[in-house]
Amino acid sequence: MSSGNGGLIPLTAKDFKSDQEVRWCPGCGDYAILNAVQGFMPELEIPREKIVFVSGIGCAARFPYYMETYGMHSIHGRAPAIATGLATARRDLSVWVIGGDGDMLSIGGNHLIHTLRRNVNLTILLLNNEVYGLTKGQYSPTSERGKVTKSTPMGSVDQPFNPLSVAIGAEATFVARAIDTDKKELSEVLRAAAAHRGTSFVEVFQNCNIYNDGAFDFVREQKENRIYLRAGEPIVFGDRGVRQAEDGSAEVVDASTPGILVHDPSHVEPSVAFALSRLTFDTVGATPLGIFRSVARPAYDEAVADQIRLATEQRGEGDLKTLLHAGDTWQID
Amino acid sequence: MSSGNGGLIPLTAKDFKSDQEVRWCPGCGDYAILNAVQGFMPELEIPREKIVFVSGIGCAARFPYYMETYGMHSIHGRAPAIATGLATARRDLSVWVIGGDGDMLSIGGNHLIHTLRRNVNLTILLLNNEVYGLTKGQYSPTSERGKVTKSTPMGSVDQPFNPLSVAIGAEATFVARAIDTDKKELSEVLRAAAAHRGTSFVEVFQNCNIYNDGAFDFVREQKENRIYLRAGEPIVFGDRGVRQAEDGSAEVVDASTPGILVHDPSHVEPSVAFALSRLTFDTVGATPLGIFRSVARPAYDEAVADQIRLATEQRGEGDLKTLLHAGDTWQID
Amino acid sequence: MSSKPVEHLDRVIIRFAGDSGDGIQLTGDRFTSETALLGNDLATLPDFPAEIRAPAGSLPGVSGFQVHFADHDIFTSGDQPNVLVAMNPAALKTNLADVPKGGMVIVNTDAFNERNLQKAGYEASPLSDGSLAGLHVHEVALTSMTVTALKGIEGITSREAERSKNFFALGLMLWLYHRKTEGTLAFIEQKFGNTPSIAEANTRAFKAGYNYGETSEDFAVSYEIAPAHLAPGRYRQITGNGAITCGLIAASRLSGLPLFLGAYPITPASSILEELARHKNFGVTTFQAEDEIAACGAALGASFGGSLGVTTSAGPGVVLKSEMVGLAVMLELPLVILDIQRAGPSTGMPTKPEQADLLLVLFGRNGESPVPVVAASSPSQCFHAAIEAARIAIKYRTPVYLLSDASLANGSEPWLIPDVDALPSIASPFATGPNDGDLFHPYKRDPDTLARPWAVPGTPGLEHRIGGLEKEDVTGGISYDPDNHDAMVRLRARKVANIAADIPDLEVDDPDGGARILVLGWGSTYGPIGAAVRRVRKAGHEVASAHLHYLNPFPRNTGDVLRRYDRVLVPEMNTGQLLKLIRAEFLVDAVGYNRVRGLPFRSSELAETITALVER
Amino acid sequence: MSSKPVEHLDRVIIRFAGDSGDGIQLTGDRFTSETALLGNDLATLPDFPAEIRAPAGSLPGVSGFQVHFADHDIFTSGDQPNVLVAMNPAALKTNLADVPKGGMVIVNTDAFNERNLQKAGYEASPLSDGSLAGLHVHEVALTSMTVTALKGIEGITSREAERSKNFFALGLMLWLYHRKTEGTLAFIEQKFGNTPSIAEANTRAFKAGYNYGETSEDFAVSYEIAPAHLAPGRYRQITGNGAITCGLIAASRLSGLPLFLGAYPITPASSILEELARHKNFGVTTFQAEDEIAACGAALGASFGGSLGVTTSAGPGVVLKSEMVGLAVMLELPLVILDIQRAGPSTGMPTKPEQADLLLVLFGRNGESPVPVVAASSPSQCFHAAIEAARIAIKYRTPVYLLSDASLANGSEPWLIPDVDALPSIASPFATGPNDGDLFHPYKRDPDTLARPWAVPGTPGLEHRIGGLEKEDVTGGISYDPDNHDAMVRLRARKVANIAADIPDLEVDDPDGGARILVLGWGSTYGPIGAAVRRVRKAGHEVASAHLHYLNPFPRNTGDVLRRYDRVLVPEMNTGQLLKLIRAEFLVDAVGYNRVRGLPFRSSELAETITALVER
Ligand SMILES: Cc1ncc(C[n+]2csc(CCOP(=O)(O)OP(=O)(O)O)c2C)c(N)n1
Ligand SMILES: Cc1ncc(C[n+]2csc(CCOP(=O)(O)OP(=O)(O)O)c2C)c(N)n1
Ligand code: SF4
Ligand code: SF4
Ligand SMILES: [Mg+2]
Ligand SMILES: [Mg+2]
Repeated sequence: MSSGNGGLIPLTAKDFKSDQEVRWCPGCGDYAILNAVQGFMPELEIPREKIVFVSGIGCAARFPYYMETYGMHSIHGRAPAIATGLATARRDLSVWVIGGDGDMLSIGGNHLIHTLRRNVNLTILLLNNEVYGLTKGQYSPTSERGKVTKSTPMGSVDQPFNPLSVAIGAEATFVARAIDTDKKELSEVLRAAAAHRGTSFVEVFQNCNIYNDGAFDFVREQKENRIYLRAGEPIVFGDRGVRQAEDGSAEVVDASTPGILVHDPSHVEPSVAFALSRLTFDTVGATPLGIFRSVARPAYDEAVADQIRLATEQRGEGDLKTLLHAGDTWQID
Repeated sequence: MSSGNGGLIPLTAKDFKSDQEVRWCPGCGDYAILNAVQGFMPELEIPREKIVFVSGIGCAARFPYYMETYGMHSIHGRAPAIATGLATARRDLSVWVIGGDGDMLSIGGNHLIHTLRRNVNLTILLLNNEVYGLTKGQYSPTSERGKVTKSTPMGSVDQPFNPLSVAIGAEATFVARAIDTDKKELSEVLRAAAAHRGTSFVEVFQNCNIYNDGAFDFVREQKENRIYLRAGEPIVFGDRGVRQAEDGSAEVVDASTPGILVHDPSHVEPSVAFALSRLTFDTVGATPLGIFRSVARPAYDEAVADQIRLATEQRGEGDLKTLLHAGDTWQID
Repeated sequence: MSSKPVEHLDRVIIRFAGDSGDGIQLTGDRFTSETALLGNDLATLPDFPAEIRAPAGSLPGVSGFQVHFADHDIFTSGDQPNVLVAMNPAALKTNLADVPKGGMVIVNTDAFNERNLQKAGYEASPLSDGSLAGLHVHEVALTSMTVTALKGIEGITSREAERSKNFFALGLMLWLYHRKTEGTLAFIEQKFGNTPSIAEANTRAFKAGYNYGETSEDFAVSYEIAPAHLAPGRYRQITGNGAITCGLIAASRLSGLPLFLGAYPITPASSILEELARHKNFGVTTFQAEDEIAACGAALGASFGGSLGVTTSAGPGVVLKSEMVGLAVMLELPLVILDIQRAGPSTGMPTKPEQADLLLVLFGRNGESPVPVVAASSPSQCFHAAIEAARIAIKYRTPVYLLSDASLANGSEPWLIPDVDALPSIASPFATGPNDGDLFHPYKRDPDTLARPWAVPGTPGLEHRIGGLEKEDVTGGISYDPDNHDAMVRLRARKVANIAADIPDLEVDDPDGGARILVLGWGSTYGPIGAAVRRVRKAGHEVASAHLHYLNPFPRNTGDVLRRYDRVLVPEMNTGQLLKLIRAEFLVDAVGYNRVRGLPFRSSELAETITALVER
Repeated sequence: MSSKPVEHLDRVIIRFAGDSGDGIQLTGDRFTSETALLGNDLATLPDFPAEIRAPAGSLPGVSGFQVHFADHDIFTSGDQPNVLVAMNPAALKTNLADVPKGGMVIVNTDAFNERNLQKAGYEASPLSDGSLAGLHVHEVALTSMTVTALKGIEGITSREAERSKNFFALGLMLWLYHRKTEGTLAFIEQKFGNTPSIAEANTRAFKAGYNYGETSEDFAVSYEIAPAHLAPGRYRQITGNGAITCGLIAASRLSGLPLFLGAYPITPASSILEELARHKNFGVTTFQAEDEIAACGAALGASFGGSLGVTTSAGPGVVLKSEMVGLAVMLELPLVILDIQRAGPSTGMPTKPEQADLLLVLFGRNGESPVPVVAASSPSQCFHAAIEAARIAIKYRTPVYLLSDASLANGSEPWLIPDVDALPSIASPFATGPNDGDLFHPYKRDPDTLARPWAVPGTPGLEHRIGGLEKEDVTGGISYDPDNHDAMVRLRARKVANIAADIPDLEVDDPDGGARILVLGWGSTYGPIGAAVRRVRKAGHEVASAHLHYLNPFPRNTGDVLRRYDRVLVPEMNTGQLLKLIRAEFLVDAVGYNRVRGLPFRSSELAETITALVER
């Protein structure tokens, strides 16, 4: 157990490695993500003791053990709820939630969407491998239709969630996507997510080489299918570009077509961000990466603190004796 | 207890009234909805015994007691899950789920979104009164920001859900909205919802005259703010109309402006429907009513039944003896 | 004050009953306040209808409020009302059976019209068909007299005028029992001051009712009940949920930990959330969550961060929290879980009290998952129970269940307001540095309490990770070692068991020391048991009683106490949950008295059972 | 077959251990199959690492498989292995302590390189530092001999060649214990036929291993274990979860109700979902839900529609289902809830067995919420336990918990396949018409079973509404009537209690009838208790044993049985849950034998405890 540093000496990635042996399968995409996160942490310039990682259960959810910060490996699906309490009660902390697609979109889907609409000051990393890793390979709510897994020997029959569409539909203020092995972009997304006041939601495509190998090869390996979103720049990739179609959807066209969208993540109205979220392997074989949406809205914890402050200003700091004596009282001698 | 009719004699609204005394507060919007539903039921031409209403807990959730069909008043938030099992196991039934905004978007939010993505053959009526009625007036996940209620004496501080945006973000195939007292439109929506194969999601603005009176007056009373959506027709209301803005959002403009949207609920790509869902009191002071989205996608129950059929075709109807004797066996004499 | 003859009584039980729209709760509350001010001991029990607003005049729409007051200390809101005030036929119908022969019934004759009689299911009017034989019936035209009294007030419709009839009834009842009126007049001014016409209407109706008592020949005598000899001090009325609210805020102050409440509304727990939300100036955070799991999770998250995390619910919601409480057991963090019990199973009868969640809170989690349990015994005692639950949670770093129920939650009684300075302080020693040379071991325990160090985020150098997997002793690392698991299971159990040394012994009330029978209770049966025992003793029998405020662990002397008696009777509003526990633990052949009626016990019935045992 | 001397043994316990990537489970499975075919009685216990793929060569990455086989009927997979096959240093390190003095250890010397030794935390090689003194050590260069044997197979890299080493080990072990090879050769063909090079590699490695035994001087003797005298009939090997799968499908067939499984994956229950999903041609619907609440809710919804609704989980997920099970209690519909117990509390040790959810399933719901509980006692007995749980659920219209645990779930044993025609039929009498003249009352009960009529949607004329609010007796309408509630609470309890008349009496195994001590077990301790009792008897003592398959209600003669003995010992893998129940119910001063180590009991230890009691 190394000691905190009170933020005085610049930290390095190594300072964020805990003494726990990392126990993911060799080749698992989680390693790269851990690496990127540990590498990014020093940039925060927040002392380690002020950082907390909260997770549920799953392979991804082992993450906190490997971070030399405060951490809680809680129960399946409930990390956003626990983190909401922590971040609301302790506004001085940097609170990170991390988990898999099963953890956060299956059992934990409700806590996720409510956290997003509340806009509690948290950063949520959803490590999406489109499968249940820890329980050894059942399909997940993000598995594509027809997926053959241990629990769906004849193929799954349900439509998967698109995590970003769910988030945008749930009033998220910050929505982004990155790829496990794309350290540069992932770090940039982490940077913006950490800087955002409110709930930042980041989907990371994470390869599970044991139970769902190659799920993201269409962008992870075929880099030409990566549509990097850059604020203020036209959305182009290679010789293709994204245009707002007449029906309000986003479509992929030749980059030279007029009317290519100029990306504006700060646009308050969420419809473009939503349309962009629909560009996926299924629809266009390519998919946007980076920050889809980043808009300002008061954070829940802030508003809660404001009310406490206001109440105290208006009524004075609560006095226990006065409280107990409130209302009609009478004396018996 | 009146007897079923096997679908032979045409039914009337009266046939759908159970012998239970209706126990909502006088003036509650639920009465009008009950009335509309009972009035619509005969049109289904389905015998009463084939109809099931499933609900959770709340004022709205008392609905099944008043319907002379099969019914289950279950537990808070879980009706979509229970109905999923019932509708999947019993494809011959017409299954209806009914509940309030607390029931289905607060505690039951996860079941709702998963039901929508699965597209189980159900009709879900969300009676949204933007408050918790049964527990006597706390704010709900659809209450507007700043709402003063018993549990938020200084006003609520969280962003509400837009139920239709949530549904569209969750891959819903049928999404509609109606107003409790607008019997004609409500009946039309019910008609289309019942006809849709898969999960139909209908939000009904319901006035709770005790705890949140007038919440929908801007369209319930001010009829000029009703934007009726009609397939194949331009979206106009009075002298105003809805246009697709450059940023992909929907905007309200003068009806004579060129480029007024022609409504197409069957459009598979959900971005327009999403943009339309953003038109609300907050954004434009008016709101669309009717069917936002209605697209075909295989229903979950259908696909499940297909797999059972296929497995049986391929391997023959399961034989218990063969099952027990599967794998290596040996004889001991 | 009155010119009529005065009778002296030692105690009276009045039940106000009417339509939910009739303002019955307000009437009852005001009567109670005036009664409290006179120094009577008292206890109340409101009885809400399950529906928000059942149809006016219907049986399910009847709302009731019972108040019991006396010149001596009393235990309960009373079994049967001496006086029933029935504002309409439905109120008469649902309550009449409870009025004993010779009781008084005051009816609002104006409400006994065809329509209302029909709604209440009366074929003929009970006022004329002999149904009320043997009762002292006062027929009062409450509505019309109110309307008459209000004539001429500007801006008041006759419908509005009718609404003031509860103040007429209140005035009449205050006259009848020699209560004062100033408090109520001030109350009307304060509450309705914004709409002067309404204030005026209520004031006039109130005075008219009072004067009607004085002038009407129908009321020949009035009654006086002398003040009770209560302990000296300043009193207020308080409900159980009100007392819990105060207790939680007090615990927060006493420990210096900010209070964080995570809650999801549910009857009969909601008012704790609602009440705490009004006290933000105490640094209280109230979080209305999306469900009970999140409510509990957020409270636990806040505890991890150094708050006093509390979560409130009733049975169906408490069940949902179980997995999270299991995590808290593993994390060994403070957490207070309030279960305001109501009648089950499942949704059951949401507004009615029951004591059937005891085994749930003890055993409702997977694995060996010991959690201390504290139970409140009366509305005002909820204050101390809440402080005690918080104290144990903080000191031992453990979740603690606090059990109350619907009857305590809404019932009220006078409360001798405690001296703030005399409340115990609660030490909340956060870990501030390493506990093994340079190292910090998050599961290295305090040798006395067995509590692990509570190192909150923000403390430099104590960064650590905790979770729901089994932990290695001392270090808290993940461990699958078989012997470590066995040891940790026992350690967690011992930590909770050891709390027995830190709670008071079970007190036995056995005035003459010769009883052979012990009545052992817990929770809200405190009142009915106390009243029943008093009755039995009055009849000349000896009987002992004891009341458990700690259900896990039991006080250290519990076994000794139980074994001292020939027979132990355990009255519970369940089918025998504490009974099962004490039989298993102490192998005493105790017997149960079990009524699962969604109502507090009738002490008369209980007294009969005790008497039968004593006389055997 | 072999030219070497042959020794005859009555039983052997072999443990295969290696890295998770070493194919240990497959090796163990194959060895077990060949052993079963020879007619030995056997029992197995796999021991998976908690991680999916912990780093190769690491301690947490060790996977184990123990098989116990004998010429007589046996109860358990054995306490301590006579033979340990260790594929690498980590496997040796984690398992060595379990091998008794004089035991045999076969090590793969190729794996004992610097790197692997270091990963296992060995400072010096245990092969040379005396650590293995007192053991019969066979050092075998498994990897390199395999690679050599595979030389020349086209398309096989040397890494791939190394992977076949488990087949080398298997061949060697089959030779050593005189097992046949045909089955395995066929298995390789079937499993790897698609990739001929791999099939060829495994076949060659397998044969090489077998031949190595025959030729190597290191193995001087081989062993024979005669077939056991088992009941005649056709056998197969089956795991507990496999047997549950078969039992559920059988119950569906026997009752004519379609099977609907609602499940959410969780260790160690997932394989039931996975297995049932492969049997859709039995009309089985498997629904992988978003969480356990939905899984249970969907099953209940399906039951409402006339299916046999089943839901499976382990502790943390079972807890989440509790509120829904409470609803099922109120609705009185059939529902089977499977709890494959694992070590808790909270996430605990997910792959390890425990018996600590008994009180959870009995009491984990709000209100008085009685639910029958059935517990399986051995892997193959899971078949009948599943049918029995379904039978009770269907006949009495009630949720029923079925308890198994991680050791039963994955453990396997030979199963005398029952005659399908001899299985009991399960009547599932749907209501078809009114039950009171023209009226249909959904809560009018069968006077014998107290079950209410099960009227499924689609039945004309029986339309009705049910829910979680308290019901009026007979009609099922909502009722807040106090006496009705009390009556219904008792009715529901009586319905469950009455099932005692419909289950077999508790059987006592007391061969000479003179025992003074009774050992009472439940669940997976059946095997260890049986083995321990046999040991004690072999040593000349008398001891009786009995095993509860029904935990609620208890068999009718339970009290009589318990009272017949001077002393009752209750061994449990918890801190005394059944113990608490029988003490409370029967007031017997029973004592517990409690080990909460996440492992099946060692029968030797248990035998010592029994002996101490007997000799006292
Ligand atoms: C209440 C509960 N239900 C189920 C489980 C079993 N479980 C653990 S992790 C997991 C899903 C893992 O998938 P995901 O969240 O996608 O994480 P991954 O392992 O793929 O990173 C499940 C079903 C559990 N631990 N607790
Ligand atoms: C598990 C559980 N938690 C909480 C409750 C209490 N409860 C009942 S209904 C309800 C919310 C009602 O609001 P809504 O669903 O909007 O329905 P409405 O009454 O407004 O129609 C709540 C919180 C409950 N019955 N069960
Ligand atoms: S199972 Fe998949 S997600 Fe889990 S550690 Fe292995 S590779 Fe990674
Ligand atoms: S409280 Fe509101 S929603 Fe409930 S019945 Fe009354 S008016 Fe309707
Ligand atoms: Mg995953
Ligand atoms: Mg509502």
